[in-house]
Amino acid sequence: MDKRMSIDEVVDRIPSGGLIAIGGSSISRKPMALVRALARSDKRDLRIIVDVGGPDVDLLLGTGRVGEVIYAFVGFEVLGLAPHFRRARQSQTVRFQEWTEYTVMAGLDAAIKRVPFMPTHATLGTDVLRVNPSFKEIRDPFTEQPIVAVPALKPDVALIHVNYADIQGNGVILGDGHVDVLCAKAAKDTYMSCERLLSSEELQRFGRDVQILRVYSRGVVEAPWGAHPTGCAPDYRTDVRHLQDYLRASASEEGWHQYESEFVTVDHRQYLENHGGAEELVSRLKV
Amino acid sequence: MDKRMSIDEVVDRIPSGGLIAIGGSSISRKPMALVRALARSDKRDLRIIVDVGGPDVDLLLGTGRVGEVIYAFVGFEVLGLAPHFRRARQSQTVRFQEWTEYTVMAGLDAAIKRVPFMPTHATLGTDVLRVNPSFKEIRDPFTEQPIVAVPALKPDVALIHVNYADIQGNGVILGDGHVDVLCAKAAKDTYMSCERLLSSEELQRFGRDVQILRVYSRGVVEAPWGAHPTGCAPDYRTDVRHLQDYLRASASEEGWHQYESEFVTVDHRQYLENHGGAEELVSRLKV
Amino acid sequence: MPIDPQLNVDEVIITTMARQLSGEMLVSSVTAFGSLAAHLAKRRYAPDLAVLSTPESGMDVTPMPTLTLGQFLTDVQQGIPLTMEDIFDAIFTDHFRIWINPSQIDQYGNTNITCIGDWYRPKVALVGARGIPEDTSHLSETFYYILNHSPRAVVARVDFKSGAGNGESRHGLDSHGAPSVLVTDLGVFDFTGPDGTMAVRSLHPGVTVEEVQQRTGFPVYVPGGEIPLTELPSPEDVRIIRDADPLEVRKLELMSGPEAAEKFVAIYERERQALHATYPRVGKFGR
Amino acid sequence: MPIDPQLNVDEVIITTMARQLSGEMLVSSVTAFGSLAAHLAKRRYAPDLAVLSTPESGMDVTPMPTLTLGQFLTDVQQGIPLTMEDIFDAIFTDHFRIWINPSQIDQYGNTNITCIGDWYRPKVALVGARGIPEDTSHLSETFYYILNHSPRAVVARVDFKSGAGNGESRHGLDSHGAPSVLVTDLGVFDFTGPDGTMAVRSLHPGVTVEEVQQRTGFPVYVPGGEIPLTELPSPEDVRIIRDADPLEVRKLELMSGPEAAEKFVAIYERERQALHATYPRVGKFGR
Repeated sequence: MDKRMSIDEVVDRIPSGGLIAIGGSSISRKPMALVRALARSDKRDLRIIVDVGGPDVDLLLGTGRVGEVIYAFVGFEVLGLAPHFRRARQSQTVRFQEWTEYTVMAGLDAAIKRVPFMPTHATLGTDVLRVNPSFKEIRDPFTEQPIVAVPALKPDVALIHVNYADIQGNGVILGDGHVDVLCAKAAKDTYMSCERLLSSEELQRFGRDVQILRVYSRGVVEAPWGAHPTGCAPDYRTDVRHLQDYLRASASEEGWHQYESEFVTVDHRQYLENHGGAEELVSRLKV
Repeated sequence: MDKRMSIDEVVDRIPSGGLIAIGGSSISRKPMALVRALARSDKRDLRIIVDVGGPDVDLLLGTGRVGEVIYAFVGFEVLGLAPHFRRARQSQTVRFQEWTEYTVMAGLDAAIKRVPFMPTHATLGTDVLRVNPSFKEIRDPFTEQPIVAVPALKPDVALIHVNYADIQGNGVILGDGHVDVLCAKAAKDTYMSCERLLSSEELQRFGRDVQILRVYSRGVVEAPWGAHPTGCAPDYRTDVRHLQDYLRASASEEGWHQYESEFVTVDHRQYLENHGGAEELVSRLKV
Repeated sequence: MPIDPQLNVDEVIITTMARQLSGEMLVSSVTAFGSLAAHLAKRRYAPDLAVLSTPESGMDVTPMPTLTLGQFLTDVQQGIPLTMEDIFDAIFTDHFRIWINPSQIDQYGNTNITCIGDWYRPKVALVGARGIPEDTSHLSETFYYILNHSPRAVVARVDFKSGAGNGESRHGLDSHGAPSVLVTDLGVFDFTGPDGTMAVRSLHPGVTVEEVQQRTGFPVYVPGGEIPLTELPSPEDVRIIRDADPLEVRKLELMSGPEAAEKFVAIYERERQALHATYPRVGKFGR
Repeated sequence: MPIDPQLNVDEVIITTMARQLSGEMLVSSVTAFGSLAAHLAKRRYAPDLAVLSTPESGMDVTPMPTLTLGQFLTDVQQGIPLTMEDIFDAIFTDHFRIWINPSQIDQYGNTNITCIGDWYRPKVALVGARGIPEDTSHLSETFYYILNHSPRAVVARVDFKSGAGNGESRHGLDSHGAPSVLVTDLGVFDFTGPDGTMAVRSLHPGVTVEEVQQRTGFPVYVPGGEIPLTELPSPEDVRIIRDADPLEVRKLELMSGPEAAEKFVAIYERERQALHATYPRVGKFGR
């Protein structure tokens, strides 16, 4: 089955109010071309799940697409805090659920294994358990000791970006896998962008690096630089200069409008052009 | 850390009465050199965990080393039933717990994640739930629907066989992985035999096929043909002729004594000699 | 053999099995019939299937029935390696199909591969429930085949429920995992009778309802109207089956006693040459 | 800078951190200090450590601090790729160590990276608990460092417990995950005070107990007897740190404002050349 589609076709299939899981981790291999298209769409009240979020969550908050965020972390790592996330958290303009790295994984895994919850000791003794409205402290049926029941997270859609894919929807991840496999398996519909499409025969040569199986993917988009400004090892490193510009732009309303018009409300092709084109990106970001 | 040891040193470290998880699957990649050494030892009342068992469980039952078997399956696949397992089940000479493929995995995973149980719908509506003394039917705390709590399986020892290993205890599995990673992670002490020792540098070239991480292994044994008579893809296929001989021998007490003296109470070197040596095995079993 | 003597019963059954498969699903098998049905389906009826060459791995390669569960084909044909976790995740997310060959199946579609007689003191201990409880609590389609339809195999009530059928077994389970189809050497059956009991869907050529009733341990429900004839294999179906199984491993499942033993040895001796001839890359990892 | 001016505070802290690590453990890090401590420990103090070059992957390679979390080093140095599941399995089985740099730590060793002020209406929203709850419920040793010991960072009571310390936080948890050591720019602290509160273990040269009390938000417990001086880095320690971080990424963590921004840009521009010089294989996957 040929699952190729355009970025806009992917966005068309994402329902307002939908629960959207996003792969990658902070400033690494976020499906930013898909996220930007979503950010400039008219979708509303999206409920976002991220394990470790970064520019993805922040941008969607910045353009007002988000109704709720389920997260273990949202930040720009060494660059600092995520500005729109910080503002939204402090002004309570949208709903937030603080989870943790493993509990997000466990929630997705519960959805995959079609069980209502997964047990864990993580968050016992912390305030995460106090403020998280979804977790439930229960008693282990064998020992009566306390344990936390993490409910299943059932995304409507997962968005991920990979190094290579074939048109059938198999995907190769060469750097760290983060939680992309869990997102892809747990979601009803998984859409994947890739740096490059390969033939299925070529793809099989990557063996166990073929981490996304086609039975889980609904659509594939070829989008070179599709993770930019986050990194996509080993193809390119994080564009920290762009992220610094992003942080500066987010500091003022005017700056943000300028950023939006240059880098969000344009299509992926124009986005790359506005960075000086692929040649310029190669010279700066190719390691 | 150099973790090399001899087969006998591994057996010395296995306690009578211990809970022993064995990797591989039916007639594929069973750690038979280690199992044979255990079978000829004076250990008693071993409690064996297998997901899909075969000649491993059967041999240990045949030499009287076993007090209990936790299993999803014990058989010789296309060759038929496991003779000593069948006899022991029918005469109830040892204890048996019937689990299932996923519940054994879930029990090991619970041990790894240090939770007392994992929830699953598997076994609801079956007699496995009725006869299994370890499972507990509980209510999901969110919906009050019935679900099965599978308790943690915490092996004292895991025994596995891999294609390649380094002296630090990293292991490469090239064929199907079966439940070896779960066994290795869940057990207090994991001992691994391998077809060949490689340098750590060579081993790293296998990327994601390095499935056993050294932090989980306690000892490494170089034992070429260490899975024989089960197969070890892609190094050699299952020796079904030997397994047919085994089945024939198991049919009578005399035949079994003869088999034991020829193939069990001898060390690994002699075992290979009694098959005509490595050359003969290569010519018959190398694919 | 009740079927037209020009047709081989194995080919009729395999083709019928193949025609039940559809969609984009991982198809696994532990028998020659199962793997040939998957292969034929992929070629002729359901091109999106993701066929596995071993019970757990080698996705999207051509399965070839072997005595050792196809482990070597994975290696030589590459294909995408999976893990046991991948397999069970596919079961739980309903992206998996398998043809199960139970020792007993009853009028409600409960299945038994565990034991004949009481579990606690079995007359015959078989192999154990393996992964059947997972299938019968999670898959939206569950498929069974039996090669020798008899009152000992198709029974009023199984001695042990390894797999959950309809009726009281469904309590606590939703419809996922309910029995879909049974193919035997007499015909095709489904579970659309009263209370989800077994019903005749079609009969193979030359088979009468009387013969079915005679060879079944309970009165099978026969819907009103004319009973359709099972659609027979086309010459193309037959050619594909024979090409994929030149050693006729499939015939083993129809044999027993000395005939089976002789065939078995013959196949075993020829298997390696056949593999080498088909896949010259075989043995690349050899010493 | 209270330390001997000939010694750099970063080198004193990193060396002290390195000396706490021991055993055969995966060591992960998301900061330059953490990765340099792991690297130094492996070279000098704990040769069995399995150091990761990214927060989740690249086991047994030399970590080099980069702005983008070391993703590229994994590729060029090979190393053993892990998954997020591997990381959390290592945490749960206590085969994992990490140096955590919290925004706040309190007298019981509770830690906060989530928010300043009330979670529901934070004065400053930080990043979210990430994986700290998993660490503080499962690891037998948990390590913290803070580079600017102040009453705002080392507080009587954290605003939000992202990580569980001693005291009431331990209810429902066993001793695994309890705080072990805090290293700051003033000294080394443990949690052997009354009721598991913070106690002075050693002071860096030139630091007095008075200064510690002044810069701490609560009265730190001072055990009887003479307070030891922190053991200083040897010339070899210093050489290893400097060689491993020629771009001085570690200095960034000590800076802020324009100084940090300038340094950041300088490192970013030089990072690629440095990688190319060290690892000529970089870029092999490039188009």
